[in-house]
Amino acid sequence: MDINPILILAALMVASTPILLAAIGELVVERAGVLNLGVEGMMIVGAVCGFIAGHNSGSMFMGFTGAALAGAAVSLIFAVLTQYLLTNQVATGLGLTMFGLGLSSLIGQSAVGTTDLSLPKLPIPLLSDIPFIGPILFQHDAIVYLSIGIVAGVWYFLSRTRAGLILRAVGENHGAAHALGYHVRLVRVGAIVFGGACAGLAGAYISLVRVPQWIDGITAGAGWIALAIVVFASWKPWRLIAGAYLFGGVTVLQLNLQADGTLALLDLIIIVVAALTIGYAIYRAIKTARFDVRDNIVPLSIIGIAALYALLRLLGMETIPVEYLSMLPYLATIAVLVGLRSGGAAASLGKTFHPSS
Amino acid sequence: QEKTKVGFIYVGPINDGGWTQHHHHSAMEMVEHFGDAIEFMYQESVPEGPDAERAITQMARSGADIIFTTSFGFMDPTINVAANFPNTVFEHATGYKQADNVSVYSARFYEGRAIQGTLAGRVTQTNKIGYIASVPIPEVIRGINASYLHAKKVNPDVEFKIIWIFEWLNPAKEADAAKALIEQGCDVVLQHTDSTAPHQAAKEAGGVYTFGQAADMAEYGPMPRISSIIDNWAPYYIDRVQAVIDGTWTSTNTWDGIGTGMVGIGEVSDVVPAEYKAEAEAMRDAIATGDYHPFTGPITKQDGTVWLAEGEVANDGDLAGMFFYVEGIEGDIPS
Amino acid sequence: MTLLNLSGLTKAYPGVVANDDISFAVGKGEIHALLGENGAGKSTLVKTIYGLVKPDAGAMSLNGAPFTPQNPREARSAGIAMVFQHFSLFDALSVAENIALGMENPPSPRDLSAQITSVSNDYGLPLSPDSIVGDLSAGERQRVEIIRCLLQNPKLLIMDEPTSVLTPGEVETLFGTLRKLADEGTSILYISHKLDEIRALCHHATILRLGKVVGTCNPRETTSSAMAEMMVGFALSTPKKASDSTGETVLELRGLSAPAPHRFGTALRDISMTVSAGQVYGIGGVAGNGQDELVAALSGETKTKGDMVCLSGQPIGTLPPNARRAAGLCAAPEERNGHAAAPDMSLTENALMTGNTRMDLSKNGFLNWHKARDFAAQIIEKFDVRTPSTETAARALSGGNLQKFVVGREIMQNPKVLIVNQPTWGVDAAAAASIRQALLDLADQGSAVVVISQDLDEILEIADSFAALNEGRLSAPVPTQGLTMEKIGLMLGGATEQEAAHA
Amino acid sequence: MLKLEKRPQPSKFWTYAAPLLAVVITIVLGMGLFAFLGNDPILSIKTIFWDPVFGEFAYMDRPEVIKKAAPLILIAIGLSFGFRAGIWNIGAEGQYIIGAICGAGVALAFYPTEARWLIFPLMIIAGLLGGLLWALIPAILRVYFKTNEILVSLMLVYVAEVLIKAFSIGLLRNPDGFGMPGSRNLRQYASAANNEVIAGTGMHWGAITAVFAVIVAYILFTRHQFGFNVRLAGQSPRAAGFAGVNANRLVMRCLLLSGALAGVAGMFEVSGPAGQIMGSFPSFYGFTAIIVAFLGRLHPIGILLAGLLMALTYIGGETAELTLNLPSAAILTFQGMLLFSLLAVDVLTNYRFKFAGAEVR
Ligand SMILES: Nc1ncnc2c1ncn2[C@@H]1O[C@H](COP(=O)(O)OP(=O)(O)OP(=O)(O)O)[C@@H](O)[C@H]1O
Ligand SMILES: Nc1ncnc2c1ncn2[C@@H]1O[C@H](COP(=O)(O)OP(=O)(O)OP(=O)(O)O)[C@@H](O)[C@H]1O
Ligand SMILES: [Mg+2]
Ligand SMILES: [Mg+2]
Repeated sequence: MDINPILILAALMVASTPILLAAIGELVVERAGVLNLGVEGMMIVGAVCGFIAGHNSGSMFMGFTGAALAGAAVSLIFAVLTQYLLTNQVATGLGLTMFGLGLSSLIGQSAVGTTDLSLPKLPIPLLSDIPFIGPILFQHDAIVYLSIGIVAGVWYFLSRTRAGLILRAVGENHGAAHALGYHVRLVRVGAIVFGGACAGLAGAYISLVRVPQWIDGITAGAGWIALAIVVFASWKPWRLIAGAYLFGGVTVLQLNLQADGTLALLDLIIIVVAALTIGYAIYRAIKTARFDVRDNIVPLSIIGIAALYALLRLLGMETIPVEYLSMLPYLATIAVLVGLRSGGAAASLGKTFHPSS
Repeated sequence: QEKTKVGFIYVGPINDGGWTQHHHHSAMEMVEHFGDAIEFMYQESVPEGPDAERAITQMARSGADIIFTTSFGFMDPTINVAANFPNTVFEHATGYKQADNVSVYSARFYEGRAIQGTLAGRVTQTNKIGYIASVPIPEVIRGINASYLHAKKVNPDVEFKIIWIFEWLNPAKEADAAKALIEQGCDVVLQHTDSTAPHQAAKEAGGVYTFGQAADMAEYGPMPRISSIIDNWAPYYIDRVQAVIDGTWTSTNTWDGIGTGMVGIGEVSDVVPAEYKAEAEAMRDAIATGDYHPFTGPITKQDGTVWLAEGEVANDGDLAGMFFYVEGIEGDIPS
Repeated sequence: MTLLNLSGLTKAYPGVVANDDISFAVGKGEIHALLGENGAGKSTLVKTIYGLVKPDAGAMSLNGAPFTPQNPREARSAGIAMVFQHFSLFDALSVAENIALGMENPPSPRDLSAQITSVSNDYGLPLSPDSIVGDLSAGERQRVEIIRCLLQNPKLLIMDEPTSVLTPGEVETLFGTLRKLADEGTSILYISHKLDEIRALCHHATILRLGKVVGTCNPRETTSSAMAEMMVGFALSTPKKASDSTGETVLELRGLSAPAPHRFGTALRDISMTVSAGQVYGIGGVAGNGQDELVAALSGETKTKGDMVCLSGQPIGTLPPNARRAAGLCAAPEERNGHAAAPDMSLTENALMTGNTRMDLSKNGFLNWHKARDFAAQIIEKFDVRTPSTETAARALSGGNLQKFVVGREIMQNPKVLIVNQPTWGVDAAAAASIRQALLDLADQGSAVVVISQDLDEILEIADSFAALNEGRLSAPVPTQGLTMEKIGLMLGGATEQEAAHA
Repeated sequence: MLKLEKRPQPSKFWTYAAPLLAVVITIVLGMGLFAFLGNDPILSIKTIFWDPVFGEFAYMDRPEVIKKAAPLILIAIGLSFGFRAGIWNIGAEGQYIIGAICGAGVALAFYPTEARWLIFPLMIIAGLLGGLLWALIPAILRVYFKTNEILVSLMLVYVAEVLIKAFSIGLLRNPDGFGMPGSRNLRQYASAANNEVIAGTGMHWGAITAVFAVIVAYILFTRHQFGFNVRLAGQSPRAAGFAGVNANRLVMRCLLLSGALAGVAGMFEVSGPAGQIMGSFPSFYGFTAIIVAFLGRLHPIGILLAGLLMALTYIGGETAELTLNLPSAAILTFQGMLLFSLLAVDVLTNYRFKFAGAEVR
């Protein structure tokens, strides 16, 4: 077994950063009561514009700034359409994704290629020397730290500031917020634009750091995952990190499993997860003194999958059918969505607001 | 005298940095060669399937005399359209269906893979070689086998780690795959995918060797890129268009390699010790002249059965349909 | 001393002039009533004062200086506070957060909590700053709104129909607070349909009809019926029931229980009752004590154990709404727009919506639009619904007219049992009278009618028996004959029967 | 200051005029885009909208428009039920793929038996069931676990894409194909081929089914309880519950219906125009159909027209790519603009603009 857990965990942080950035932006948008399904479109426009800005200026800073501005600019289309022309948010968001894919490819016609820019790692002094933890958490580039910083900032903003309170109020009951004299549409436009800027940053992280290169469709569905993670996190900033890392983890792990060829690591993971799950299910059954299948669907399906896997192993499976492995991140997302029957969505989420009504 | 109209149907955008870009490059060389004597047209990003059939039809009806369809997935559409336009000739890349007005052509990339394998076996310190594989078709499997056999030959301790990404071009996945391979200790990463993302990953990691694919990717030399396999279709295109102009075109099945220059080997960079560089170049020349065939026995299949006896050379039929790993490679071919 | 002076205020909406040249003045420390039918323009007027609506013409002055608030925040800084007709609260936020949102410059959260506690205790409206507003009762929620206003020391306090959600006891407390405020010099602009309350509380009254001022009076010296006549323009008759005879039991609830349907809902607990043919059964209670949930359990939107709800002896608790309709049980929920009716659909479609089963408006799933249109036309004619045509969207109707349509639609189906929730909520006097009469007529024809209402006068006027709904529990019924407000107040507060009987 | 004012009644005039206005706006915006890219705007628009229907090669293009429109219309009709009811199946693409896999799977299982009367109907059923089953997953999760159907159906698109890739190199790979990915070509298997019913018209069985679906949907929406319930639930969910519409059952029906139609569309596509299962089979139809559904304002006739219009922009766009060298991305951008302007003008049906004082009616 050649898998090094430290490297995998560090890689997972990097792999999760784009989704985390996009998701934290969308979280703010949704807390303001707006459902913007156009994350993928904003991300990809950010990716191409960030790439061009960075490549042409030779500066990472300009690249990310350009990406944030570009993401914000396309999100403004969504903002005007949904807030002032009262269009359906679901349809407009989908349209934004398609438009973004087309526009990015149009803008990127002449920009396809690679860049020499690279983002230096910024190990945090002292902390990065801690064994095990240090290399995993504290030896990353600035954007990884920034993404976590934004999460912290959003948490502070939403829970500790008056502006954050107003934003939540607007998302909770736009009629009442309007009656109290708050500018519902302005707040929402602000949130949407913030979400766009975050999505733009997320896209640029892919095109400038992770890959780094521009090519059509480079975001490859990350925007949708970001949306799923917002639901997973029940609209709470800190939980986003867990969701993003879970998804990034599955992505990184599935490639590593393929490269490793042996199933030793997978066996270990499955045994541990199954044991924990069984323990948890038993604990809950004892605690609530009853066992409801519907409430335990996640533990049950995990145990089911583990059992299936054990059966296949006993039947002599020695390698993984790799062609199916890449479904894992998506299946994991679905499992997570099912597992968390989340409350916590803003009450006005997705509803159209018009001041006269 | 009307100008000869030459059309190209591409599966990707002309600036994809990979497969399509190289066909387009070669096509432009061909256009330059003929200058005003021909009229050139192309359509990029044509999805395989029904859209392809329409795109080829559109090109044929707008008067093209010869149409190159440059992706395997265009095979059936090309054959279908060819039946409707008997006066137009078609050239389909990498396919196996021919017709009176349809030729097929492809390149023996496995020849280049043998050289890559030799170099890889020589330079690796960890004895772990990563391989980013695209779609499990005989061509890719030939590439894996050829490079494995030759790496093993010069370094019996090597081990291959293969990641399939099931796509020809997906920089994000390629980058992730390269990183995973490097993290698992591979210090050489071979790729049968088109982007430069793995080079970037290798460059960042440091001390990892890569090879250019389709293009020279010289911008990544001398490290991490230490050599490359270059697609060079231009001579073939010039040849075929000339045949149409001369009225001598006939349906053919072409499978060329280093010998005719259809497969180019990029400069081996100086980070490779001179003796190994010389060894690789010698092999290149031997293949070019036909003195050496990369699949020369004894070769045993992964399941232990003998494929080629001592000194036996693989026939083209076997190569075309190759769907097994040779002995020593771990894992299964996805299917 | 005049605090606020309005002159010539005019505001037009498409198709209506909501305020037409309105002028009057509110003095300092005065409690000034604003009266009028539905749609007379009361809310529009106060929204103008609060900066939410910009008048087309006219001027206002506050303390002698011109007053043109551009938005509610300007109005608030000028010393105007408002309690809205429909709550302007945020369910998922805490009391303190809700209050902070209504203030211009809220103090730090810790100071604010302290202030809320002290001010609310001073005025006898205790509140805990950390509770989540969605969990509060309607009365408590209104306290939040009032405290939000009081914390800003307003010069003018506007209250748009504040008492419709309060128990009689709570109304008394509120009046105490308001009188105290007025004594301290705060002016109050008070909107209500309840004329008795206005007579008890207000110093002046301005009466609006169709957007115009049609009169003023001193409510303490004017009778309720005189004021009602001014509002409506003609004298009203009280609804009458022809006979008092009741038949056999049609509807029986046996220990009906149901969990709260959502986080801020109320669970139904062990409700039992029997209603006989020809009987009008009144259920009183403050909003949010399980009314909606009870209607849902009866109409079939919520399913329960089969025998918890019985119709003519048959268990129907598990049946879906249409099967219950087929069996003879019809219902009219409280919320007209979006529950009892679909606002964007035409009246024909709305008629079909519940009329399908009993009126035979479809065959094998294929709809008979012709018949549906006739049905809608009949409702419109019989219940005097004012609308251009059967194809008008429900949302285009005024509240009272839509209510007549919704109640009419169920009555026309000639059900064995009709459940109505808040049949005249926010409906003006004339329309209310005709709806009440229609309910009584239905009972006269031998149907059982269950009227759920917060308006106790209404229940006393039309019901034979009265029971109180409190936190999802229903009290034992008492005959309405000879029932006093005090006794009702105790029942609503959840006092046991004995205690109530003692009062 | 421009202000919006809610109309008491939706405007009849704008209900019909808005889509036309949207097309006009898009054409104007598109001309700007094409001019910006250095193309002759008038010629571009003519090539896209006019030539495929009336140009020199229209006799070849018209059938192609129909073939391209058929799956779009079929899928969009299915989606329109859910969308009207506020049920968002964004994963029609996945159901379409699975329908194709199942349809082709049945055909290949019988290969080379000659029995069209049996095989083709079985394929239709398989395609239908395949799409239906794939939609059943988000349906069950939504009904029993309240899981967001938008995200689940979307994630399943990616899973379906992985599956079809795996099948094209595995289970369904053409054994006579020299190891290359892709199944046998069903168009060369007479019992399974979805050929044009009248040659040269583009009317293959999928197109005929699409027309049929439009008619049935029209009847359902205007005359049937089901369509009424769908509209009611979409406009006021609570009123629908009160009226006796079972919300869960409605979610199930709408998702399954859209899944089944998408599956059938996939089956007709794989046995007709596409011919074979291959990794690149996904063609974005499932996503484009969402635009078509909205473009057609979720009305069956509107969807029919919108599907044809969208197909026209594809066919004409391809011609423009070839003859005018318009980049393919420009066409995608153009389609995005079409959706935006359509959504934007919709506001006119329910609201009117008011210029400080003056009113526009
Ligand atoms: N935003 C608006 N758009 C259009 N018309 C409106 C609007 N607000 C109010 N109206 C109309 O203006 C008239 C006056 O409404 P208003 O709400 O002021 O009446 P009200 O006296 O408060 O009635 P109620 O007793 O029912 O509260 C009504 O006809 C109403 O339909
Ligand atoms: N909104 C409605 N208004 C009136 N009747 C309705 C309404 N919705 C459904 N119905 C009627 O109620 C019955 C059940 O409705 P539903 O739409 O669930 O039909 P169904 O699924 O065929 O019934 P089931 O599954 O119970 O056999 C049908 O007879 C239908 O005509
Ligand atoms: Mg009012
Ligand atoms: Mg049913």
